[in-house]
Amino acid sequence: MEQIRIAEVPIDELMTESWEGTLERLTADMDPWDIDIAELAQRYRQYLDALRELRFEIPGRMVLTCSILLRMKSDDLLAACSTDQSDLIEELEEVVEETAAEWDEPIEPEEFSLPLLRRPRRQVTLEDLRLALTAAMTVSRRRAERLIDRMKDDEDEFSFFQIGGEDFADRLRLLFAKIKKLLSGRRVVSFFRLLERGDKEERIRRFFEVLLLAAQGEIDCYQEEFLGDILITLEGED
Amino acid sequence: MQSQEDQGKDRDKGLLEAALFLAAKPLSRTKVAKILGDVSLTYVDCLLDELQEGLAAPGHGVKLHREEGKALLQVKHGYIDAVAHLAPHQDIPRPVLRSLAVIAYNHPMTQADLVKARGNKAYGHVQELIERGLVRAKEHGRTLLLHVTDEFLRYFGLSSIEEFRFHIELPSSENEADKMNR
Amino acid sequence: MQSQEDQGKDRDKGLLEAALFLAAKPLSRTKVAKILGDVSLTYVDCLLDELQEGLAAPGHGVKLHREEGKALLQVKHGYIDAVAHLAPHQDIPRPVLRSLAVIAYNHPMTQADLVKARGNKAYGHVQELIERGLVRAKEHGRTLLLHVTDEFLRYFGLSSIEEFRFHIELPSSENEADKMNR
Repeated sequence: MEQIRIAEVPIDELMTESWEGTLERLTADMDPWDIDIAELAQRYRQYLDALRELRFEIPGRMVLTCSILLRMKSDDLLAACSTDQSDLIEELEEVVEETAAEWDEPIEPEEFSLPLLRRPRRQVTLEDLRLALTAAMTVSRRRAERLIDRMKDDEDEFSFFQIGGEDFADRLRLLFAKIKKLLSGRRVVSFFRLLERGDKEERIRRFFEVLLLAAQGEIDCYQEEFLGDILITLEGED
Repeated sequence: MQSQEDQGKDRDKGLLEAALFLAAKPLSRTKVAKILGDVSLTYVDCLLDELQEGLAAPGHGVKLHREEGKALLQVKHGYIDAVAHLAPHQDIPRPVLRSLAVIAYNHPMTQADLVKARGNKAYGHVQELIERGLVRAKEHGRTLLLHVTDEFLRYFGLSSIEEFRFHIELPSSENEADKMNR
Repeated sequence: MQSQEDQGKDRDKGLLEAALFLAAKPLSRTKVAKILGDVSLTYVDCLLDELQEGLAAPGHGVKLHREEGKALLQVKHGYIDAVAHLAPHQDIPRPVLRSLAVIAYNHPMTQADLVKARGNKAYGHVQELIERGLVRAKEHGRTLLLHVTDEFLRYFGLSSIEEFRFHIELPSSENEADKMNR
C-alpha cells in the first residue's frame, strides 16, 4: 500500500481542494468498504501539519474534519461494534456542510478599485526650450574647458620629462648602472625588470629614459613580437 | 458678445481644467486659488462645483472627485474596466489588484480577514504581491499580518497610505452628489 | 427622455474621453475603435470631431490634438505656462530637448557640429527628433544638415524660427544657472 505524500501534491491543488477531495485523496489507497479510520485520522493530521508548514491558513472546517475523524477513531477503538458508523458519518457530513457553507461565502466587500495611475506628460514650453539651450551651452562650454585643462595637464606632464636638468642626467646614469648589473652574465634584460612600482607614470618615464640611453648609443632595444616585451642589450653585444 | 467678466471666468475655468488635467495628484483648493492668481476660495469652490456638475452629465468619461478640500479628475467607475489597460503599470492581474486594494484599504490587515473577504484564491495573491514587493507579511498569532510597502506607494505614485484612501473608488459614490461636496 | 441610440452614443463619448484622459501616449483611431467595441473608423472620426469641437470652446483648458491618425489630449497653449509645474513628466526627455534647442538656435546646422557640441549621444537625439517630426535631415556632403520643421513651430506656437531666436535671448543673470539645472 502506497501512502499519499502531501509533499508531492501540488500546492495549488492543496489550497483549492474541497474537504471531500482531501478525504478522497487520503483514502485513495484504501478499500472503500473498509476504511481504516485510525490511519485516516493520522494522515489527516499529517496533512494539516503540512499545510501549517507551508504557512497556509487552515480553514476551520479542515480542523473540524480532523477532530471528527479523531473522534471516530476513538469511538472505533472504544468498542466500536455498538457504534453505528453510518450515524457518525452522517453527523460528520452535516456539521462539515454547515461549517463549509459559512466558509464558502466570503464576505464580499464593496468592490474597490486601485487608483488608475496616470502619467500626464505635458508638452514642452518655449521657456523649457530656452532653458534647455542655456543648459546645453553651459555643458558644451564646460566640455571645452575640460578639454583645454586636459591639454594643459599633458603639457605639465611633459615638462616633468624635460631633458637637460641635473636630476635627469643622474637618473640616466643610475639606470644605465642598473641595466649593466642586471645584465651581468646575461645577454638581454626585460624592460619590466627596470620597473619598481610598475604604474603607468613610472612605465612612461622609464620608457623615455630607455629610449634616450638607446639614442645615446649606450644600449640596444628590440621587440621579438609586435607590442611584446622590450628587450635590452648592451650596445655591440650582438 | 461676451462680457469681460464672462471672458475672465472662461479663462479661469480653462485654467482649472488644464491644472486638473496635468496634475496626477489631488490639488488642494488653496493651490487652485494660487494658480488662478490668488482668487478667493469661495470662487474656487464655485468653479469646482460647475466643473463637477458639467462632468457628471452623460457623455463624459471623467468626473471630478472631491474630498477634504482636494480635487482630482478620475475616470468614471463604469468605464474603468474598458480603459484600465491604457494606464501605465497595469501589469498586475485584476483579481490580484483587487486583493491589493483590500489590503491597502484595511492596512494593516490579517491574511485571515483577507481570505474571508476575497476567498481562498487570496493566498496566491498574497504570495504574488509579496514577490512583487508590494506587500510584506509578519507572523501574527496563527495568521499573518499584511502591510503594504513603500514600494507600493512608489508604484502608485502615492505619498502616503492616506493619499491612497483618497483615490479609493467606491462605486456607490458615483451618483451621490452630496458626498462630493464634503 | 433619451433614445437608446443617444444613450449608446453618450456611452461611447464617455469611453473615448476616459481613454484619452488615461492614455500616456497618443491613441490611434483603430485602437479607439477597438475600445469602443469594434466600431467603424468613420464613427470614431465623428466622435473625435465632436470632442475636438466641444473642447475648442472657451472655458476648456484642454484640447484634442490629432496627428497622423492619432489623437491626444493636450493643455491649450495659453494655459501651459501657468500649469506646467504641476506635471513632473514632460513629453520630450531633457537631453533630447537640449539637442533640439541647439539645432533650433543654429538652424540649419550640420549633424557633425551638433555632435561636437553635444557629444555622441546626439546621434540618438536626432533620430528621436526626426521620428517626432520636429527635425528633418538632408544629406550634406559626408554629414547631415538638420532643420527644424513646421511641426516644431506649431508645437511651440511660433510663427517663424526668427520668433524663436527672439524669445531666447540668452540670459546672463546668476539665478538662471540654477534654473537650468532643474
